[in-house]
Amino acid sequence: MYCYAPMEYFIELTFSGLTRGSIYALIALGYTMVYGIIGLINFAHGEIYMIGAFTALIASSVLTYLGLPLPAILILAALAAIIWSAAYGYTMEKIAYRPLRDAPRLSPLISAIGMSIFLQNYVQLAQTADYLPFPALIPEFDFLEPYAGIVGSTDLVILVVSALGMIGLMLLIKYTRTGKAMRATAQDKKMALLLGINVDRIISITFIIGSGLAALGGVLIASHIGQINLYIGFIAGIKAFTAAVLGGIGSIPGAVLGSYILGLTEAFATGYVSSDYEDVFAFSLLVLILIFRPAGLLGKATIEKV
Amino acid sequence: GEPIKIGVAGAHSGDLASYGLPTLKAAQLIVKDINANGGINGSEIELLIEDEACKPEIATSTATKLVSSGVKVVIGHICSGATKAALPIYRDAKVIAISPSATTPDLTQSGDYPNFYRTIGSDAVQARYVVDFTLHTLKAKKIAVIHDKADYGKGLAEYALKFIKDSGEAKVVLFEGVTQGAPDYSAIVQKIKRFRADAVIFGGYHPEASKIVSRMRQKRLSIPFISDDGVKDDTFIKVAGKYAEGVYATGPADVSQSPIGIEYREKFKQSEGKEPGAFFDNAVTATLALTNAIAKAGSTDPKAVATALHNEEVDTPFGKIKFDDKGDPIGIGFSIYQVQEGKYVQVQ
Amino acid sequence: MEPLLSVEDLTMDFGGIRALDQVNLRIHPGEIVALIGPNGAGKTTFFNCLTGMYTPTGGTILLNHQGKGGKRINGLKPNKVTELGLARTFQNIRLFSNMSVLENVMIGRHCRTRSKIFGAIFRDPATLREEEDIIGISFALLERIGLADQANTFAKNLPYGAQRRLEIARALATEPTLLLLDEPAAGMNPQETLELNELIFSIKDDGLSILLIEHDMKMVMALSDHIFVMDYGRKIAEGTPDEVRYNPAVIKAYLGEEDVRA
Amino acid sequence: MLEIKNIDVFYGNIQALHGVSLRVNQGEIITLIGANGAGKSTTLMAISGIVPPRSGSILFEGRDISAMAADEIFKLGLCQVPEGRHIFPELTVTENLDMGAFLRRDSKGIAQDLEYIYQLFPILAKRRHQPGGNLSGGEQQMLAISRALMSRPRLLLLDEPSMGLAPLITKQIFDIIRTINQEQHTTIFLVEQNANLALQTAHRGYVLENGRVVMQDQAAELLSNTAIQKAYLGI
Amino acid sequence: MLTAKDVRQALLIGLWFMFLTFPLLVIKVNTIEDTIIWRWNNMFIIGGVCFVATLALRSGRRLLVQKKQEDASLKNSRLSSRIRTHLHHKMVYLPLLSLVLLFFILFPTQFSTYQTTIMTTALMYVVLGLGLNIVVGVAGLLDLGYVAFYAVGAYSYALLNLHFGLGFWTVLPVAGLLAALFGVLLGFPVLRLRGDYLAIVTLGFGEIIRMVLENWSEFSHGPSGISNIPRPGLFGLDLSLNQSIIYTYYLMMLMVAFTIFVVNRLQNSRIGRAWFALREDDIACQAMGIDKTRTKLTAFALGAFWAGMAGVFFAAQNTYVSPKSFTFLESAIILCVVVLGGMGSIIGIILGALILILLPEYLRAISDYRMLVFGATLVLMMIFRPQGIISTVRRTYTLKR
Ligand SMILES: Nc1ncnc2c1ncn2[C@@H]1O[C@H](COP(=O)(O)OP(=O)(O)OP(=O)(O)O)[C@@H](O)[C@H]1O
Ligand SMILES: Nc1ncnc2c1ncn2[C@@H]1O[C@H](COP(=O)(O)OP(=O)(O)OP(=O)(O)O)[C@@H](O)[C@H]1O
Ligand SMILES: [Mg+2]
Ligand SMILES: [Mg+2]
Repeated sequence: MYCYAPMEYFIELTFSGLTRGSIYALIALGYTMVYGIIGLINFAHGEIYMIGAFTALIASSVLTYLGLPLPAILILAALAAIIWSAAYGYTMEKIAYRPLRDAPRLSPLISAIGMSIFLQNYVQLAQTADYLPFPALIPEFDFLEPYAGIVGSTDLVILVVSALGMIGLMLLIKYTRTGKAMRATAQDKKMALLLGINVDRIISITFIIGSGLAALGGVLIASHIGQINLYIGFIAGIKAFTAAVLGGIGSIPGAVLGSYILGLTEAFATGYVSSDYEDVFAFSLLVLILIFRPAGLLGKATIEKV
Repeated sequence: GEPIKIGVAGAHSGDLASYGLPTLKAAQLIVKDINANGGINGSEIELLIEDEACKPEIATSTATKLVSSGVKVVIGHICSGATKAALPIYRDAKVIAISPSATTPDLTQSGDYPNFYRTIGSDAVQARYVVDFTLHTLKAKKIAVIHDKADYGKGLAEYALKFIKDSGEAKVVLFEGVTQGAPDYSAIVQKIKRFRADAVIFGGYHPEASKIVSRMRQKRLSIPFISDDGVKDDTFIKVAGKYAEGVYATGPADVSQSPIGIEYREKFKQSEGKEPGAFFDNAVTATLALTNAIAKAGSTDPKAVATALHNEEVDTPFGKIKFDDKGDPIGIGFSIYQVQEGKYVQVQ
Repeated sequence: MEPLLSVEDLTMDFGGIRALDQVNLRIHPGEIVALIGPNGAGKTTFFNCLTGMYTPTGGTILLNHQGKGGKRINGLKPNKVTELGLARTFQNIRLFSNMSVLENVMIGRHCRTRSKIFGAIFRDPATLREEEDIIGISFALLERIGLADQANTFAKNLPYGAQRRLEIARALATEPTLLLLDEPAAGMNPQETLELNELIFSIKDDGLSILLIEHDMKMVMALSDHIFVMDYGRKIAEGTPDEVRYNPAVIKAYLGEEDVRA
Repeated sequence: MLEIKNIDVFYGNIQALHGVSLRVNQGEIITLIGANGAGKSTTLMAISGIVPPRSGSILFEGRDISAMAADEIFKLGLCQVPEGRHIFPELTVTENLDMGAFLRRDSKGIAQDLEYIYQLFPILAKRRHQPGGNLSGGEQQMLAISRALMSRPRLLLLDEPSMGLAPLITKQIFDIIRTINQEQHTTIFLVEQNANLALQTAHRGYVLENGRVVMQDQAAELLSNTAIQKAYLGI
Repeated sequence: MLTAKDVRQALLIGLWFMFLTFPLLVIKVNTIEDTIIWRWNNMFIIGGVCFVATLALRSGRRLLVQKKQEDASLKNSRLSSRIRTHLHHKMVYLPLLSLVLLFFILFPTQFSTYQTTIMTTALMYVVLGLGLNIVVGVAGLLDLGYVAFYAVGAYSYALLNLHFGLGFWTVLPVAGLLAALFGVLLGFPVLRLRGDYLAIVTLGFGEIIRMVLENWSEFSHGPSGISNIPRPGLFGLDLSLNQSIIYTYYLMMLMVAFTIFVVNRLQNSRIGRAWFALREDDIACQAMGIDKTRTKLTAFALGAFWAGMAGVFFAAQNTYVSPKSFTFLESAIILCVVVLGGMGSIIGIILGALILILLPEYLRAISDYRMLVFGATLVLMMIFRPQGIISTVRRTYTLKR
């Protein structure tokens, strides 16, 4: 029965794992940024991603109706998704999280859960609960044809974009003034204020960047899967969150690493064991890693100074 | 006289509303006609509508609510899980329930719910069609059976597995569930390739089906894909686009030529401005069968209604039907369809 | 007399930094011993190693537990160390800020009491008695530090100096034989420091030994029987207050010129 | 330079300051002393715009800053070293210092100041690549003051700079406070528990009790005031 | 009251929301039928609503601030604290308590069986909330997978009944203990984890349990669930559906009373204090001689215990269990009960459960908007009362001599 070359199979699985991982990574980056700066598990982040996908769908439908060429549609739709998701992220932070900045730790979490429920139902009422086909915006690359069995064009685009996203973010955080201000704000808000950093603005920027990235993810992933509905955000959100924690929440490279590991685990679990339990594998891996590295793979496991 | 109360329970909100709402509409359309013609034996029909969003724990409380408001007959529920949760309550209250869409074989076959009827073939029947088609028409020898881990899909897949094994004509090389809502199914597709399956039977709904089929075709895996009723939906064709071409799915026998079917479809289109979705014909059938039985029985007395359901044939979109002693419909069968040039075409 | 605590060659590394380098120290019963040294010398780290917060990289810590000779306590969990009779306060106050002042002290009784879930639910006589004892002892300690009338306010609402004293009371509630105080006078004004001195003397009179980290030299000189001086993780001097005060190495590293004259 | 007029400050419903008024003249070292919880830190927080006063006004060089945002106030040249240091624990020592110069854009000047700081506090130079959170208490205090100096403030607010510092360092820090005041003409507003030292360093002083200013005078006068001696100097 | 600035601000906010909601609310696409519908009126409705709401909010806030300033001199003038001091008065709370009790006792006689079922469910959430409160509210361990223990309880009853014919009363304690055992099992690996790392692991644990129930058909009957679970028995009497529902309701009430009694005693005991301390500062806690490991494990076990028992009630009430009922959303709602009610406050959690479970029920009238309103309510409640409906009051002690 096992006449299929094992090595080839392994490579195929690796690619499908990487694709999944990249998908998680695009969402996990936003999760980790927001967590890093205000210590909030932003359960509504998945919804922002979903809104991004919907906005792109709406934009592309309208643009198609207007008769624009495909590349233009892709770019404009992605742009619209990014702009509006960022706007939603920004507004959400202002309404639901900012008033709770000094509240007990769990209050913003509940607010986030509420926001997530609200946004899901908002989209359902404004649009539909049904699955909607999402047009294939990413063209098929001819040069990939010989490798079609292994990797497709959307896979490749997603892989590249998530890698670029991570590198861009890391550069931003390490070297720009905004990045520095973000790190300072993340560690001590009061002191950042005392050093003349506009903390509110920095937090807003974080939400805007995180949401924009999620929207970009939304466009790419939706066009990879070919359909969207209002629950895509929730499921992907949980996975992305898991990935972010796996890598060490708050750490940007950690989020990407965690996503790849999670994606690969799921692919190999499916490939070599059974997809019945792929999520069980994913979560067990998480527990296992956290037992040995309680702050995630790249999280700083410092001894707390007493 | 006193209005006759009929409960209508199902998913009218949430993500499964697209299955529940057509049912509700069908009942409303028919009842409107009946009431316009003076009701049943002079009594108007009153519909009590309950939404349970296909959630079992809500279904039990809505069932209780219907029972406590004096309902004796219910059209519903939509999902098998919710139906299963509600049925004991109906049974204990001696309420008759008739579902247009709950297909779990147990519901009728176990004999636990003598008060339950349905106007749709059970999963076992459907699985039989799927397997027979795959084995005899497609002549597949190595079959991958995939499902979506949910009630309906997994149940169907398990029956398919059993029938294939029993037939001894082919081997099941892979039997697995995929996670609903996962963003990417490449890994399972690679696995199907690896086991050199020459056909895939999928139990589940169209979102997963379209994702799997698209992935298969993108990975240049062109073996036949045979699925069920949950996939025989135009949305599937839209979503999967060119990859849908050639996919097989079972579905209730074609009723597009039946005058009753056409009548209610037209009415639906007039009032809603779109094509009725899944299970609409089944719901029309259920409502017609139930109101007919009440009329014949002369009351909503459960015994009398049951006798009428078992014995009195009624004209429906599916032709003349009645119910066997377990509550399954006699006269409603399945057909096999294939997507050809963007449309489902009956092939068997 | 046998020492209560003897530390031999204690070493602690953090990554590349050696925070403690083969430190030796002895405390005899009933002594007040001070540990001084410049900022970053490793004093708090020393405390953390003693109390099980950190596991030392090398060396031995022997505690004479109830006269049964030296028991090695390196690497024990902090709660075990506390049970053996070492209690501490923290340099950065770590009270249970949203619990009442009294409850903070009652927590200190935890390791000296036994009641379990069964007792909690059924409130059998033994549990009730134990609970009353806890309250009684805790109140007594509060009276001693002058906070009895604030017993039911949140710890976080206390003034800073009071919080420091509360930390001491909480540590005393664990019935230690050795009390470790990490800069108890920090943030207090000179007047409050004087009051603190009184408290520490009275604790000594109860027969406890005290190991004290403090930068307020007036206080250190007034209280201690013996002083250890550390710099860069090493012990650079030890002796009586007067010996240390005039030790040139100590003056250079820590005291500065003026204090010699003072 | 700075004039506080009759401010009331609240935490929720609790009033921490009752009609506090005080002024700081250009070039002065001013100290505010008082018992624990008197409201000294609150006064500084009100000036920095972290806890805005509910009534009254705060004038900085004639401008009312009482309703301004903290970062705006900072831009005017007011920098605070808060109680408890507030080092960014995961930034290295150098990065922490950089944050002090966050709004400055003269990289040359910044580099010079950095050198100057490292001369002032050699231990910081040694630890420059360590995360700030791992420093000892005293090291952190030095870092906090240095970080504030990196912003070249015109008015420096210091909240208990001597807390937890070794005698030698305390002396150093007070020397440096005087140096900054004399050489760089930075005006300094000093809040201190160690009233002795504070009054020896400052030109003038205010005494705060339960959120009210109860006394103000030349530092030397306060030092010799018997009531003050009894209450705050432990004599 | 309102200045020109307010109006300008409100206008800006109105415009912003018109922009924000433009794609989703104005354009409706259906890529199945290839239709695009433009709904321009939505845009103006949103703009108008936001404008008016902003103005209302601003004037409201201004009024409130003024009032606050007037009250500021009076300490304890806040309504909640005033209520609380009154509540502590025996003359007030005893009659009040009896009134509330009377209401609950008479409930099934005054309302339909349907209402009774809903109330039973709400009471179930009271127990769940109180259980989770031990873990989250008291011990400060954020558990996002609490529903796992609920599932363990429900399936214990379903399976033990199916295979061994064990009855409700036998299984009730067994399920509690089984859930507690799972609590310890979960507790062990996560002991070293702090804060949100704990949250994700518990979330994962909850999902694992659900997925095992879904996939391991031989054991759990898979996604189709287990039906025909008997309702609680009453000395072998034959109860009609109505009677049995009312009977279950009263049992649930007893269960709630029992839970309140035990949880209250636990909170105010040596163990309870240790849990609180652990929440406040776990390092200081260890330095005070508290065994962190053991304290955490007892919190997990005792929290899970109640979920297990509530699970048995759930299975018995619905006579049906399936993995679908134990999703993450359920955990989230229980967590909302705890936080919304006020962590650590028993009365708060009871109120929280009643509000959160009854609210969606009574919002059925506006069925389409119900979950929308529910989500918005969560956000608003948190904004206006971040510490929950009733914030924790620590017990005060007096010295008996
Ligand atoms: N958890 C840790 N990780 C890394 N380095 C640490 C840690 N704790 C302490 N150090 C380092 O060890 C050295 C000693 O620190 P420690 O806190 O013991 O000093 P100290 O003598 O208490 O000083 P102070 O009087 O200022 O409190 C410092 O240089 C500090 O940077
Ligand atoms: N965030 C806060 N919330 C509520 N009350 C506060 C807060 N911060 C300070 N207070 C209260 O305000 C009063 C003044 O506090 P403040 O910190 O200004 O005193 P301080 O003079 O700086 O004392 P210390 O010497 O202890 O630093 C105190 O009663 C304190 O309890
Ligand atoms: Mg120290
Ligand atoms: Mg202060």
